[in-house]
Amino acid sequence: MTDRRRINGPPGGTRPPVFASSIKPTTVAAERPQRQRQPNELRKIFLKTGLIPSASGSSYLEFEPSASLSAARASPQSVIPPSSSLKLACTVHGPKPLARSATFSPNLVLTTHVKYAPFAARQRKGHIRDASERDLGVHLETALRGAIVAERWPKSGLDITITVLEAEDDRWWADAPDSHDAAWGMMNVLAGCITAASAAIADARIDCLDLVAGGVAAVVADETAERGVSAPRLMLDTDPADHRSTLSACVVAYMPARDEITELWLKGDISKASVGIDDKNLTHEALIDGAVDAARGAHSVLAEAVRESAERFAGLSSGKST
Amino acid sequence: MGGPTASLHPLSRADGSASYRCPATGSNVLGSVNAPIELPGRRDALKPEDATIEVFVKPGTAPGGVGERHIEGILRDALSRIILGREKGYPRRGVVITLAIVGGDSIGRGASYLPILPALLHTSILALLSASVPLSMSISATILAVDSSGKIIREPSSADAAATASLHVLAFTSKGHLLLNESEGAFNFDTWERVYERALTICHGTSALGSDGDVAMTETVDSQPLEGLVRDTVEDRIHVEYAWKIDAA
Amino acid sequence: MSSPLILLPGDEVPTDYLPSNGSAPLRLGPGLRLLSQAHPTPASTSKHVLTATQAGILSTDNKRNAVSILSSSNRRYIPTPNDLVIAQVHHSSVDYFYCMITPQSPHAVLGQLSFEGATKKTRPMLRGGDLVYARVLSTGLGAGAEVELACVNLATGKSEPGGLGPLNGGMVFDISTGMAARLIRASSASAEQQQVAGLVVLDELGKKLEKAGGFEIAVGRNGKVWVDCSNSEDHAVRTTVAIGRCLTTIDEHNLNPTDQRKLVTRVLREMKIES
Amino acid sequence: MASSAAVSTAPPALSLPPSQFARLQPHAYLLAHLSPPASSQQPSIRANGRAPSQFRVTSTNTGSLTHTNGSSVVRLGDTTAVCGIKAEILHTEDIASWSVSHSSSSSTPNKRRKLTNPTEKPGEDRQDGSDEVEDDDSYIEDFSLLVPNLSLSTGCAPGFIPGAPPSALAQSLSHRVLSLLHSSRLVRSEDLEIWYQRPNLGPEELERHNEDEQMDVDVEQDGSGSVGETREIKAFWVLYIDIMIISLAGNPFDAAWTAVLAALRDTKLPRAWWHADNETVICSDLVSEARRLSLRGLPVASSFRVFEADAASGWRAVIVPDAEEERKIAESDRKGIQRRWVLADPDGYEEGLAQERVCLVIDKDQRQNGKVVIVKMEKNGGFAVDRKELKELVAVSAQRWEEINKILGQC
Repeated sequence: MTDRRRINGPPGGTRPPVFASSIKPTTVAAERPQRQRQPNELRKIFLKTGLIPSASGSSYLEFEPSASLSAARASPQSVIPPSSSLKLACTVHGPKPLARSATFSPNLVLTTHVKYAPFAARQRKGHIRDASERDLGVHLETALRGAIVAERWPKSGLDITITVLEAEDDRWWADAPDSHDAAWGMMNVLAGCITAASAAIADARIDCLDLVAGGVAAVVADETAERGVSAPRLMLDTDPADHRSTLSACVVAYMPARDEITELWLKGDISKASVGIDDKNLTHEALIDGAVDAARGAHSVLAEAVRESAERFAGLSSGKST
Repeated sequence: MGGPTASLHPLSRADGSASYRCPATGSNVLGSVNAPIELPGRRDALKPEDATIEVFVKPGTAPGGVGERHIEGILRDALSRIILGREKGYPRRGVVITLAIVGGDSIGRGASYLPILPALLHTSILALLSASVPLSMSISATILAVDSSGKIIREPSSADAAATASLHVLAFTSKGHLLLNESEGAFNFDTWERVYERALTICHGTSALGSDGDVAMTETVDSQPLEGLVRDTVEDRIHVEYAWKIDAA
Repeated sequence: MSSPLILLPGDEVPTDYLPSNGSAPLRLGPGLRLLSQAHPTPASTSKHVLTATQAGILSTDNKRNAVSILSSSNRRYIPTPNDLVIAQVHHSSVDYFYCMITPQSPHAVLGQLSFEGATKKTRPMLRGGDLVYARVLSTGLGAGAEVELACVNLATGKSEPGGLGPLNGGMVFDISTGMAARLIRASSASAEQQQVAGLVVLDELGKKLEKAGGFEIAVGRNGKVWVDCSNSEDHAVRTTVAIGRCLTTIDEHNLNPTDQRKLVTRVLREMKIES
Repeated sequence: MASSAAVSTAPPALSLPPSQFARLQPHAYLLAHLSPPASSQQPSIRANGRAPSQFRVTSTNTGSLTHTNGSSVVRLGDTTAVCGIKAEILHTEDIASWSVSHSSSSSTPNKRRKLTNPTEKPGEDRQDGSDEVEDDDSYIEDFSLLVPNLSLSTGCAPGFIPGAPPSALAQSLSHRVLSLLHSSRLVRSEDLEIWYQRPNLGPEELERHNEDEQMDVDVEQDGSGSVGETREIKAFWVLYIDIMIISLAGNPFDAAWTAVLAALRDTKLPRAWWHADNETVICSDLVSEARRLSLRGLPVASSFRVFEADAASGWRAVIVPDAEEERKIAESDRKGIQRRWVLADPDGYEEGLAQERVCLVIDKDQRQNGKVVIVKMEKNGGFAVDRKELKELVAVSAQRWEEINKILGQC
């Protein structure tokens, strides 16, 4: 299993470090991070365009670190981070002529590519895209295809590449990885990818119907001091590490001006949850609405970043003409 | 310990080929050159006014890896400077150089490629000459090691190379330019200048730059300059091929 | 200038080796280029120098005032206009025969009507495997360009020089391209030129086989030589093979004229061909 | 290409906007900047506004990636490299070649080694056991303990297809980083060793001993003789060093190497010990117990390209002056027109125009008053840079070392 185009590690393979505290979780003050935000309060998003001059368009997106993470940063106790925050870079190359061998296309051909850096997650990622990364690419492509005016660029291609430098956790690290538990962190990554790609496409001056933004909402159950597991609740922009269990989550790609959803991805089962409790509002519709609300929030950041990009472009072209 | 030996045109199917072995460093390289040839499928990448030079290095035992890609880049950069790719028949076509490391120690992961670099350079230049690819000049190269006491060792064996403070590969053109230098290990500039002087003597003998006079003493140590080896190899081959003409004249 | 001068790329051609033919312009052959002084310094005497770009023997021709480098004789053939080649028909289309000049190069095209006196009705019906003696008309430009052959001088409508066209019977032998060039020079008459090429084998064979009916020979620059002795009746095949053996042996061992004569005598004796 | 014709007419009366001119006639454009007409009194300046030996503004930021043991972001002008280091554990039982001789009590494997200390006499090192331990890094090379990989498939520049296997450039850069890590011996083998003390000592003592062993690297391990019988290496740390070039605008190597350097300086390894009952290595998650790597020196890379005025040299057949004449011409250049410029830290535009490259990696020996030590010197692809020029470049690189030292010191 050696890759001749890369530098390989020891042939016998290596093992990720095992921490004493993960064997006996009681020893260190290993407490589950707690969500400090209101259920409908979103994390701040840092989004900037045009940082990569060699690309036609680019953006960099970073989620605000959770309270627990910033506390851990300020006064480090444990080498194990309590949670992580999404960081990714997106570049857009094109529109450019299609490859010689490609078949004719009357529309702009969109290619999306999402790759985690090997150091992006708690477990080292491989160099070759795995199924989940491919999956993200497909979801992202659907989300964007609905927003781009593709017939404006016949016989052309547009490459969108996203490098995830730091991904969200799927659950709290000390929780036993439950085989039935889904990769919840991926949903947040997808929301981030959609928002970042949208900014980069606008930065590349590709015609779009609207700025499409990504948002996540989830139904989560938390541990409370009094009654063990609390009743499931709907929350926006969840960090999976904050919660005891995530029952269901939804990510949407949403265009506010047209009130359209270009991509919807819903995972998990809330039928049990809604049966168990009185709250009849805990339906899939409510979940989707929550995700749309989260996307609206992201959209405001996105619009600001795109405005900045447009101003820079206008400044540039006026400078050129003088 | 004999000096390096070389032969021209050991392969009959290639346009040009050469083999080179240096007993001191234990390197043994067989190279072939095909030029000018069409490079189909790369039409977009071809330069309209120049030849495209491609170098492939095949290690003897292990499969190739990132180290080979690196050394191929070094060889291509050096050789493209002396190949006249704009001569008639060469633009838009390829000069393909394939070098097989036949003997000697295999180079491990991330290990230095310097010990075999002079042999690769010599094999390439001889194979290019044998293929009659137009060149602006010829080159010769050598490897020197400096041990911890500052002593310069010529063409160290792989065991010696591993135990030295620094390793230097220098390649000179037949007009005395420093075409390539690859040095690694810890050293200072004065040491390198001494290495440079010695390498120049090894490649060109004292006649090339004998203005100082003090280099004469090294003459006895480094018997035949390497440039002479390249020249002799080519001349021998031509003498054989044109025996009818030379005998007649 | 008795000993031949061997040059390597970058070596300057000494001025005393150049043909001194007064006013006529010097012709540069392959392997040489003229360099001009980019940065004139007072020290340098001449503004121009001739340097070699290939390794080989410096060859000068006083009569034509030409100078060139003879490099390695065993090169792959690269088609150049006006070369005579022996090509093998591979397949044909309505307008063209597709011919093989060397196994590794793409097919060359030969027009169905590029034969002496060929019309739609009288054109030769060549099939795959047939041989033609043809001239390279053009090589085209750029990658993927086709080499075009012709068996007729398009201006005159004749097969010039003589012998162009389909080769029937006989046998083809592979020789080096350098040998092919020498054979062409040697076979184009004049004893003096044979001296230049250092080949006496054809002369020798011609003398010895005259009685047996002589032989026909065609040399292609692509390293092929076609030999036919259909006049020598029952000895035809044996004689053809003998000639081929002589040529390939001389090529392989780079024999000098004396050895060539010895070889011819020996081969003919071994093959029991009367002389 | 009528670039030679454009040279003479380049500076005055442009009908094209500069950005167009830069694209159509890149060579003439850069040349016009570098050799302004003598009458204009302008200094020779590159198209990007830098002086020939000026590097781009460099900034670094470390420790911002959560899931790494050490990380850095280096911006070299518009070139951005992100480096993340993840440490994993290699058990000696997983090493096929970990033979009996290794696992025996001897802590000084009888292996080949390099000498770096130039004052050390050859042969002397064989007797001096303590020095040997400090100097032996063969484990790192033999067991592949450092695994650097550089990726350009991040959309960093057009032409690199995302998802494609590493290009020849990426492979070559990965190899250069690895070979420089090996030849500069930046990382100490002993920092990566995880020892096991057989429990004839009390567990507290074991703890303490381990601490001593790992925290104080400069302490001579004289004790290895007496307690050596019971100590053995059970595992190694393997550092996966991944460099993502996020934005490429020339000079990827300097950016990548600086990122590796900064990330290694940021790297903290948790305290690790062999848990005999579980037969595995256990790490402590306390930050207070984690330790940084003690790196050997600070090798700083500086890359250069040589831009030649005569782009037509490939076309026009001119006499290439031999080395001796070259020097004379260079002398006369001082008075007259300059023919070539050595450009420090080339951007992508300049890299496309200059074939000859030089890369110097130098360090300053703090023990010897900051004496310059060259760790790597590469020069290839041209005739312009010879002895004299290299000497000047070493001086430029020494200045660059000070800059980088300051920048890395700040983060």
